Amino acid sequence: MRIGVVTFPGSLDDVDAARAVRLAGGEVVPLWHADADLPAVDAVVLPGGFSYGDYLRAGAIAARQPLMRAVVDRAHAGMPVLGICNGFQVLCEAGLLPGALTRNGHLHFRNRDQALLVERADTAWTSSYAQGQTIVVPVKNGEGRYVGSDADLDRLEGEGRVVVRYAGGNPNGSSRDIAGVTSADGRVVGLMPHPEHAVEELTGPSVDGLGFFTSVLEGVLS
Amino acid sequence: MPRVVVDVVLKPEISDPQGQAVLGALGRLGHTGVTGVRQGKHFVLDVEGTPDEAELREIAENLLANPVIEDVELHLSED
Amino acid sequence: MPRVVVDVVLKPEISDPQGQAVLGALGRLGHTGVTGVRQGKHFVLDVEGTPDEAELREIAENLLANPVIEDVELHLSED
Amino acid sequence: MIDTVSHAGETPDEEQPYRELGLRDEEYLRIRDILGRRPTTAELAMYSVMWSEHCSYKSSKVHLRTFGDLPRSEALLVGMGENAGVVDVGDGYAVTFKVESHNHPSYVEPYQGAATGVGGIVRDILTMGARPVAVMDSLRFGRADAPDTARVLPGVVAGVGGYGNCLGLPNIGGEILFDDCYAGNPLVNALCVGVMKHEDVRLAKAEGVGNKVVLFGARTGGDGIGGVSVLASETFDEHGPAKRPSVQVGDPFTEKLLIEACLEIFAADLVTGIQDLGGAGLSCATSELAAAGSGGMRIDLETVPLRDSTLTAAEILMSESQERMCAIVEPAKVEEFLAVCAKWDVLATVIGEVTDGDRLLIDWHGERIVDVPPRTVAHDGPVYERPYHRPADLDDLQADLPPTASADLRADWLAVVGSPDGCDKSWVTEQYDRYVQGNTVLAQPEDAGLVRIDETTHRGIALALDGNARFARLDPYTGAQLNLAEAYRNVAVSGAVPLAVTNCLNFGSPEEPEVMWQFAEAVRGLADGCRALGLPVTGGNVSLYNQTGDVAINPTPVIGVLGVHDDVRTRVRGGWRAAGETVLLLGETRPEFGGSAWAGVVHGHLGGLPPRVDLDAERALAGLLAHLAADGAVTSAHDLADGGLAQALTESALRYGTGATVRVVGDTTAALFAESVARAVVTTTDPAAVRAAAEAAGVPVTELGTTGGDALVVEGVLELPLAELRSTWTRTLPDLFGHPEDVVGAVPTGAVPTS
Ligand SMILES: Nc1ncnc2c1ncn2[C@@H]1O[C@H](COP(=O)(O)OP(=O)(O)O)[C@@H](O)[C@H]1O
Ligand SMILES: [Mg+2]
Repeated sequence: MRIGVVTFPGSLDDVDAARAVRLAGGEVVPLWHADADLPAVDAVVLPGGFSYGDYLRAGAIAARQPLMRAVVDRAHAGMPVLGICNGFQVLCEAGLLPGALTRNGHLHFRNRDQALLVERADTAWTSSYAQGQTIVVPVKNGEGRYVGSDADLDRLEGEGRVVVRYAGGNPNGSSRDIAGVTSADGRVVGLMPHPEHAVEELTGPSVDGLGFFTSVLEGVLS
Repeated sequence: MPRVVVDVVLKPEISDPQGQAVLGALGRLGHTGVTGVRQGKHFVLDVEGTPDEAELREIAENLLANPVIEDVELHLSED
Repeated sequence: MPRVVVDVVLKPEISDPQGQAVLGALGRLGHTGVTGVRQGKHFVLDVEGTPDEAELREIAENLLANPVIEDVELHLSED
Repeated sequence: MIDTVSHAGETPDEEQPYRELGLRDEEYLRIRDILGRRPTTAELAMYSVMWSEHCSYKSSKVHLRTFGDLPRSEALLVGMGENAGVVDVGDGYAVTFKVESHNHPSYVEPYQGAATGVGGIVRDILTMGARPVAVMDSLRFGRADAPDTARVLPGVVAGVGGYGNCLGLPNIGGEILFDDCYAGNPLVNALCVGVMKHEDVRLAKAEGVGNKVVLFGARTGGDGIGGVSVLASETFDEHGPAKRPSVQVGDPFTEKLLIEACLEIFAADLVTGIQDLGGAGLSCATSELAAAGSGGMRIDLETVPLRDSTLTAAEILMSESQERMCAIVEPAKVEEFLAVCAKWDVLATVIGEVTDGDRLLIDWHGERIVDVPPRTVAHDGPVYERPYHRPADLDDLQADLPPTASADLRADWLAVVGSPDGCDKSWVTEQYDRYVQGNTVLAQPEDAGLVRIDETTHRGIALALDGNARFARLDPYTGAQLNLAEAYRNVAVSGAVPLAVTNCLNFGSPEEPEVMWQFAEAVRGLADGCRALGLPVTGGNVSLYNQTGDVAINPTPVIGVLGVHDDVRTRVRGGWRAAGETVLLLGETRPEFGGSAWAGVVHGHLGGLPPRVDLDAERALAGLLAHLAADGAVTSAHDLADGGLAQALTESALRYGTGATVRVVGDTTAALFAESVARAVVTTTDPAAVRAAAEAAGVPVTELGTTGGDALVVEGVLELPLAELRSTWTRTLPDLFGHPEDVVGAVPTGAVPTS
């Protein structure tokens, strides 16, 4: 199973995303933002970090890089894509996911161990979980407040496209405690928290994050 | 050289914690005459040759602003 | 209600990494006619009653801007 | 008209503004002497920044030499004098670490000052050939409730976080303490640690005639010109903003690209020498590179890429624009070097070459504007034997003994743990990314940070930073040793073995003999302490002139200790996770209250003598803790320091919400609040094994009680429900600086987003 992990200038958690893929049993294919072609991969992870320094808007410049055009095309054709934190921001900016991520309500960067409620256990990236399960993974961002117009958010909720929701406190003021959303087909998922930082007992608050990576491997296999 | 100014503001329905924070600070400092604050971005572009308005509008609307949450105001001026 | 616009821009001698990043992105997207970008902040204040210009200037220069690195432009207008 | 070397030769009597640049009459005369003529404007600029206190260590040098006299440690691969020292941590790995101050800039512009402080120390570590793997920060502010603290603290914290987070460096620890003495002079000390293989160590050296000098990174602008001599070396006076020099704006994104480009360049072996540009910018980089090499160097200054085309040659030489590096590259490798830079969008320019002469020559559009022996700029700056004497008030201060008995132990307990120094620091540390890179095994609020450096062998390194200035005020010799001992103990608590020391010495004006005495005593204390513990000093930093008006800060020697952990899977954490475990106190408690948190918080008292140092006991305790960790014999460990046992029990209980019932014998005030050294609290399910090991190590053990319940109970003395304790402990900083759940009023200023 070949999982591509993209490095943009300013990507930071690309090494961690690759480690998580490996620990889940996948083969990592490093991808470079400036390449125009996407090699043969079964899925792509857009990692966390500060691509282009988060200048202008988080994810805005990265979303317009050559490789992203190929990722968008392949995603439309059904390839699973996971955007974590900055990767989520990139997916929203690239139009693959609805909504936008803005400056945290309290205006601080915040890093804490966060409880999440899994609301959709049937996407390409969450099938290893049970619906209604609570997991704990780190959250760390300065522009993680998920926003959209009320009408858009109502539609999103109506379509059941909220994948994970913050539980036990909202770390950044996101509308309706939304932590992650999916595309209509359940193949593209973006979330602000960092499952790749919860894959080893030694370095994470739990190993609850591993499920994102095993989900896609199982899905691709079946 | 022509200079183009683009102001990017949050759509009215999107909440603006930075503006709120400034408003709160103004109140605490006794500047109670200010009753609302919205914070946006201000870009000054230097443009070579005559600016092509269509291209500038495209830049403003699709790169400098995120149309999901922001509106833009384009000010073309030559000085 | 009177509305006051304050643009906060970095002093010319202060480096502007954000503007540089935007300029780089524009170049890669083929918008080579833009040769310089500076990014600042744009505040829209709602003011009750007649704005006292001195007070607004004080607000703009010392609260909205960081006088160590930024300059302000105050636009008083009524609409 | 440009002031050339030949013009300078012809106009010996031209008046030069050397005093405005911070040079004294005799220093200016020495420069004339060295050159055999008056310096050109550009040369004067170079000498003035390089001979400033910040760059030349002119007041501190004679004392710092003591560190060089310490017995040579086997672990030391590169010692003091380089950008940062390097130690061997086993398995072929080398580690480099250093602390640096950015105090004055952080007062002027808190966000950018702190941010660029982090940026600067990271470049120092990168320069050694290492991948930076973590940062730490030691911060001091004025009274927590002072209005200016509300301006400075949020900006500094956002700046440390903003820059470090954006670089992808986990922040694994530090300190935040408050005292009136820092009101006009906050301290921002940043530490960075990097890892490499032994063979990858790089030095700042210009070797090989014909090799090219490449400047890479950000363009050079007018920021920070004169910053070195004015910002870092002059005392602030009461003048307003107009007199403040311009500040540097950090661009962590560019620095991140610089890091990745450098690591790729090192891996492909494309440089023979490398130097970061920090204080004194190009003046420093060119003169230090040339001085360390065997030949000379020639630079075409007009090739330096500028952000501001109006800069003069002298200004380009002095500019402290951030995010720049300078490398020496063989001609055959230049193309590949430039290609790596291009891949990472890093601007790189050949600006000169290594020559076979022994001069540093700088040309400006074909005219020679600098012709100097590089050593005279970089190393032969003035050295002062400043007069010093014991502060006149010290006898009275030491004779002013602290109270020794508490009138209300419960109230005192809550006061100490709820004080700004004792309270929960998550308001600050939540703004720092601790997880990035995926190797953080321990971070705040643990006693030490611990980072895994090899995923296969599980080898790791531990770090702690400590700088109690109240102790140092009472006795700087002892105070420096107490800080060393505390950092050493913090590293040991995690199960790591202490290996090496760095330091950042923050003091007032060296022109005050009493301050100079404090400095000399602290250095002597630290050197003696390192000798006793068998640890080398690998490097450090000195920050002088920390005072407002003529009031100096308390002497603040911040000491960093690095330890090595053979197997991070056996690390010991703080905090009680389970009920029914035995709580043991290791070490001996004496009624020592001088400089204690209890005396300060409850009685507003600073006087008497600090706790007695016992480095033999520290060694024994550290050996025991390493042994207990390796055997998996303890379930938690926490050292005792500020706030004594009360503070340690509070933090252990609140971490996971597990209380305990304990009993103390003897004098209760001392048992709870004394700050005797060489102590730690551990929990275990096998107290007999711990007792036996402690006995063998010669460490006294006292059984305190058992974990469990939702209160901390000291039998017959007091009972503190955890809910009450938690509310007292956690609300202090949010009450002062805004509850994060609310929108807060302080908008961090600065051009760089804090996301
Ligand atoms: N307090 C100190 N203890 C030990 N070494 C020190 C101390 N202060 C400075 N040094 C050493 O002196 C050298 C010069 O320091 P500095 O000019 O700060 O280096 P850089 O410019 O690379 O930051 C370095 O090797 C540094 O480690
Ligand atoms: Mg250096």
